[in-house]
Amino acid sequence: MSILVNKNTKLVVQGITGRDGSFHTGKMKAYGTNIVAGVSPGKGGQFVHEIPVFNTVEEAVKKTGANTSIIMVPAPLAADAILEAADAGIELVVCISEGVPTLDMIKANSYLKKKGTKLIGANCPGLITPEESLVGILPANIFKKGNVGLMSRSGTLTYLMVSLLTSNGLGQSTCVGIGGDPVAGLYYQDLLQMFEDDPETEAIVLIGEIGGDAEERAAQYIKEHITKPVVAFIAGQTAPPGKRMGHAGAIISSGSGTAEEKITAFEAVGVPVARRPVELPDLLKKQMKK
Amino acid sequence: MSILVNKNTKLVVQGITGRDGSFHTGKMKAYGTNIVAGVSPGKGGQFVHEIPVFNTVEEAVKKTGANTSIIMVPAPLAADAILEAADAGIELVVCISEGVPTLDMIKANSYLKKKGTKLIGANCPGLITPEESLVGILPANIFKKGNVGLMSRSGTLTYLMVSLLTSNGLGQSTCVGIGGDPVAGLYYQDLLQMFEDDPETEAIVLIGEIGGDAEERAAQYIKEHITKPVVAFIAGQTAPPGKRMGHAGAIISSGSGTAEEKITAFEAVGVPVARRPVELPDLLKKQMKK
Amino acid sequence: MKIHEYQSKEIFSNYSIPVTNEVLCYNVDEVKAAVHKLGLPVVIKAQVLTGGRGKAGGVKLAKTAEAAVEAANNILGMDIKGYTVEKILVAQGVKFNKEFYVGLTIDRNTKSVIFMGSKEGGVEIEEVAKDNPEAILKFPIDPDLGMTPFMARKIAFALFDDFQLVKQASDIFQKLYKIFLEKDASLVEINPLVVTDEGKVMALDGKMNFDDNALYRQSDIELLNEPTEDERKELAAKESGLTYIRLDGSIGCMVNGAGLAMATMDIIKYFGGNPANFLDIGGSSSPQKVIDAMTLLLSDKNVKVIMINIFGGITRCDDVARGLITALDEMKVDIPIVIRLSGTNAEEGLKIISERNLPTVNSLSEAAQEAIRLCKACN
Amino acid sequence: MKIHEYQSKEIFSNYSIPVTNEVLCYNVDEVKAAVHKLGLPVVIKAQVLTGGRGKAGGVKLAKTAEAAVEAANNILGMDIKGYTVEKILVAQGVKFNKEFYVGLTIDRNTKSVIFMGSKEGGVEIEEVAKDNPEAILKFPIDPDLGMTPFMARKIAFALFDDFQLVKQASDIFQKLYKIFLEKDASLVEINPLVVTDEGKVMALDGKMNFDDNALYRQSDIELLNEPTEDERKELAAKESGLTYIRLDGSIGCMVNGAGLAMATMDIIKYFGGNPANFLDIGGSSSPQKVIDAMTLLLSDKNVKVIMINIFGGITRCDDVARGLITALDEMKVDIPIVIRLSGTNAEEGLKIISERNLPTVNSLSEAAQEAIRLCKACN
Repeated sequence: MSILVNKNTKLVVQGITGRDGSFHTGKMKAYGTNIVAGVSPGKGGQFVHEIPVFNTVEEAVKKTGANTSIIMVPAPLAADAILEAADAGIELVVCISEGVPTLDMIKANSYLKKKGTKLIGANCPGLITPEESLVGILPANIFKKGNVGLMSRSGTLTYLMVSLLTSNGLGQSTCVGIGGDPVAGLYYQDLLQMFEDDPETEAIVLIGEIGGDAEERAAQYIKEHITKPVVAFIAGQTAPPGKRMGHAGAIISSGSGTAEEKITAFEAVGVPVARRPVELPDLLKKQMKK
Repeated sequence: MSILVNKNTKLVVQGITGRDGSFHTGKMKAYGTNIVAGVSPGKGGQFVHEIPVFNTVEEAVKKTGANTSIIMVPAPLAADAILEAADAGIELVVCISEGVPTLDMIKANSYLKKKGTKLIGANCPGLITPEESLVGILPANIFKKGNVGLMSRSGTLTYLMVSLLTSNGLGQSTCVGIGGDPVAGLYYQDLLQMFEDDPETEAIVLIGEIGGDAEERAAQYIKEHITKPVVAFIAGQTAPPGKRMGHAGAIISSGSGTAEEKITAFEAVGVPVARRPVELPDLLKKQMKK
Repeated sequence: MKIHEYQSKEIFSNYSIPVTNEVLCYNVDEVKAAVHKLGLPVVIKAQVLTGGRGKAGGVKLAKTAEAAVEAANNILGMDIKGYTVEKILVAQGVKFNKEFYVGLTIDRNTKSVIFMGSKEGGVEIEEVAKDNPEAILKFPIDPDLGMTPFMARKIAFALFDDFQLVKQASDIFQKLYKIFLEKDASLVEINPLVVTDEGKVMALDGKMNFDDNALYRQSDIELLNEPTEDERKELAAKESGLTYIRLDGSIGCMVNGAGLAMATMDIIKYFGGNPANFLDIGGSSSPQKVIDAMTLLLSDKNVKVIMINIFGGITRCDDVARGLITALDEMKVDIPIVIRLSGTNAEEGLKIISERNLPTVNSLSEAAQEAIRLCKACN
Repeated sequence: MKIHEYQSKEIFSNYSIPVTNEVLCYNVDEVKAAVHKLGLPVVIKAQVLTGGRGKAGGVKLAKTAEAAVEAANNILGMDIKGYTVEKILVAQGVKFNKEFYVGLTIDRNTKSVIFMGSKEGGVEIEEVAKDNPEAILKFPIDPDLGMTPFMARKIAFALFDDFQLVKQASDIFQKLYKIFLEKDASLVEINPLVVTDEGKVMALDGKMNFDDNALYRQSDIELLNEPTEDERKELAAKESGLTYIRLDGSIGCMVNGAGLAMATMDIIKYFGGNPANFLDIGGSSSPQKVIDAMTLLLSDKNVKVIMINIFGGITRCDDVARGLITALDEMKVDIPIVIRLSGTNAEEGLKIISERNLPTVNSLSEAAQEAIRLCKACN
């Protein structure tokens, strides 16, 4: 199994004719992702990497049966692209675009909830089910099929973690970059539950960051609902308060949202937290043996 | 059983301190409706007919467990009152107010759908389950407990029909005035299904009007989903086209929405239509014997 | 409430929707000035608050100033479905190669504003709807989202092939929805929306109706109201809490409730009579309302008999009876009255009536038959 | 992006939210004129883009013109958390009997704008949040409904007892939400919102932050931006596609990705070192970016060692290596560099680097330890 994306994923790329869209379409296709369509208003009828381009998502869905969408359009257009995907009946939308206004994302999330559409992102690297489907901009070569589910608010830090896992013989079921924006789609809780329900996932890695209380809430959720072993890492343990560290979500102020609080919250519910990335694979192995 | 209102109905009256609100609260209470609260902003702490008044619906619900609301506030405030009821967790909202702007009702209905709240009206006389609960401004004395479910877009015409039913020994399970506005809450289909599912209802009377295609859709729904006998009446058989007959819904233009089309639609699915009100009880009895 | 084409297009123009250059004229001198200003050719269009002006000859293309004057002379004063043409719109002639229909209205089934579009514009859209319903595309607009860019684009791609036109059209569609919402419209139509020879998408006509229930918050729209004499009567009635529509029969009806009023008219017709009006005195029951209603009925010279049908609910029959007595005391009523009272306080009402020796009947059918009999007796 | 109190209150005032009469002043002469205009007493308030001015002595009540001048003299030029006071706000003194806190911000859990209100206004709300969290009421606002009248009233009834105050407050709450939406705010606060002795609800203070991602459509807000020197550097970096935050250590970091950059800083600290900055060169990998990043690092005189940590994904390690070589060719770099490359095209990158005899390391821990060693060697 795995979660969210797999061999049945039929992907439509919104913004396929753009520089990034075209480039990553090539990468995803090379990985084996089943990309059935692209969308770019006014470019309908063209082909990108031999993939047909349509004017609207609705048309793409009707003609190709696409069920998943990846969005790589400029930030001011991203929320509308998300709405278009949901309106067209797409089940999972992955929004890579960075810099989407927060109020746009609030509006979009409300509509998605009504339509029952799932969203990853915005401002995220996407997700991958190794050897099945890459829907995102993650560097495919570091992933390996296996039984560890991973979720992260960060991009390159995830790659570091994954390469550590892979080099330690710990393959992955699905790895999801949930993005660092103040208002994101699927969040730790949602993914924790999906990994819990996924028979292919045996253990879960949660990579968090300073700012907000998402990790604290995740810890609470783990305590109440998750039976599989979970190991965590929190970036920003030494970040000074009140500084914005690149992700809109990674801001600590007024003594809440610090790494220390998050680490305490996890350890209080029996989730070990690696102090350095390199410690994580061993921690995970220990938990899995229990 | 019956539908929508019964002995378990705990009613809050929004606009209880107004002229109409106070008057009909008295009437409903006299009939035996379990009115637990009133709402009128700034009048919290007062009593009307010995019923406690609160400033907000939320407070009324928290303090009294109200589950149903009737709205008798001026039209410009009615949609907001509906939203307030839904926000407070009310299950059924009955909006009597007449003259509510259509766009307000569109917004309200969208929110109600999201919250799973049911709405009757606006611009309707409300509903009654005889001998159990009157939530509306219908003249209680003409109703009699029984097994006929009735729904109508009109007010006084309903009273005429009900008095004909009652004087012919045909008591009612529940009678619902759905209102004549272009955008209303529960509609024929919704109520048909509820009556179909209600063991106490043995036959259904549908009173329609010219304008729109609600009756045609109801006919289609009856054909596909309703097994109980249904009899109908359509007002406006002789109304000239293009004239607005008092209800926003009752307008016929461009050859659609005429009484003749509606009658044809019903008869095509085996629903007899009385040409005059006085014919209806016999038609109904005949159908019930089948 | 309806407004004229030129008013609708003024609103469009305020929202930056391209419309033709045009001038409203009340007389031939103004038409001459308008032609001078706009250049030739021009289109002269009757401004009346009803449809079908094209068939009635109320729209003329003029290629010369003389033709424009002649057309204006013909159209001004023309009668179109009972409306006299007092204003004409002189619009710059535009060369176009394609006509579309777009409209927004309320859809009671989806409980939303619905956008309609058709490639078969320029003709009566009702006929397209009847003959070729698939030619009219319908898009319900989610009230929480409104007309998003993607939705406007989706609609535009369904109508136009060229992306340059799609961009212009989707911009117009978003603005039309904005107008609909901000003005509390019940109908917004452009027929035809054209593509000019220069490749510009433009509204050649415009139609807007408004939600009467929302006029209280649309004072600028309310100012545009131009009721006909009949409508003025209906409006005055509404201000007294009455809904009145004049018809062409001779039996004046006074009923409480719209549905019952329609059913009453139906019964009269059923027995071969002809109602003179639809008159709903509404829910509350002040005697004054009955007096106002009687005044209204008696002001129609066609009325030969008055038939009163009241089903007391909120309305109390004794109130109605008292109002009726007062009315009879105050005004000269020399035509027969048939009265049927039932429901709340009917007995008290009937007692009051009977003290005046007025005839009462028990059922609606009886009332209608009696009214028809009396009506025939008058002739 | 943050703006000053006086700017926030100008926006409030544009939306008809009652604020105190006040004048912005840059010098003592202007303060005298302001006092003359406003009358006494006045409150003199430092305008700086940071909190805690009250504790720092940046807010003074003055009952005489002399006291106002003295307060202005004291406050102008004052340093508050590294910000120099260049503007002061002279506000009419208002007598009030109750202070409230109201604020709107983004709630990531409900994915909505959340309204916060407290009867314990006038004090630092963070302390209330810590000591007595129940004293802060929270109301998530449904994005499809917005701040409806009933919701504003519900909130107001939770804070105020008197219906006259409820009406004023709920009006203000609706306007605050409107401001939040229309200006793409990320925070709107009034602390305190007071009830004056005359029974008027009024904003005595105002604070607004904005969503940086939305500034492109808020040009009027963007004009209000007053970055500090550090922030200017950060902004310039951002224009080159870099996210840069200056810190006070001596190990200059260049990393791709925010999370990895934070983790890199964590590792440096873990082994006892001190990062000089947070520097994220982002996803795409043009050599120019590396050059810009090197320039930025070298402009900080505290930097003793440069540590480069790249995990190639979108970023290609060979691009980074090439950029680095160009940078070294173009600029004088006389401090040691520790390089760790991994991921996409790491081998090619390492090859390019090794041709220059630059030291490379294999793991992040090793890199941090080496950087710390070199740093110590420099002292």
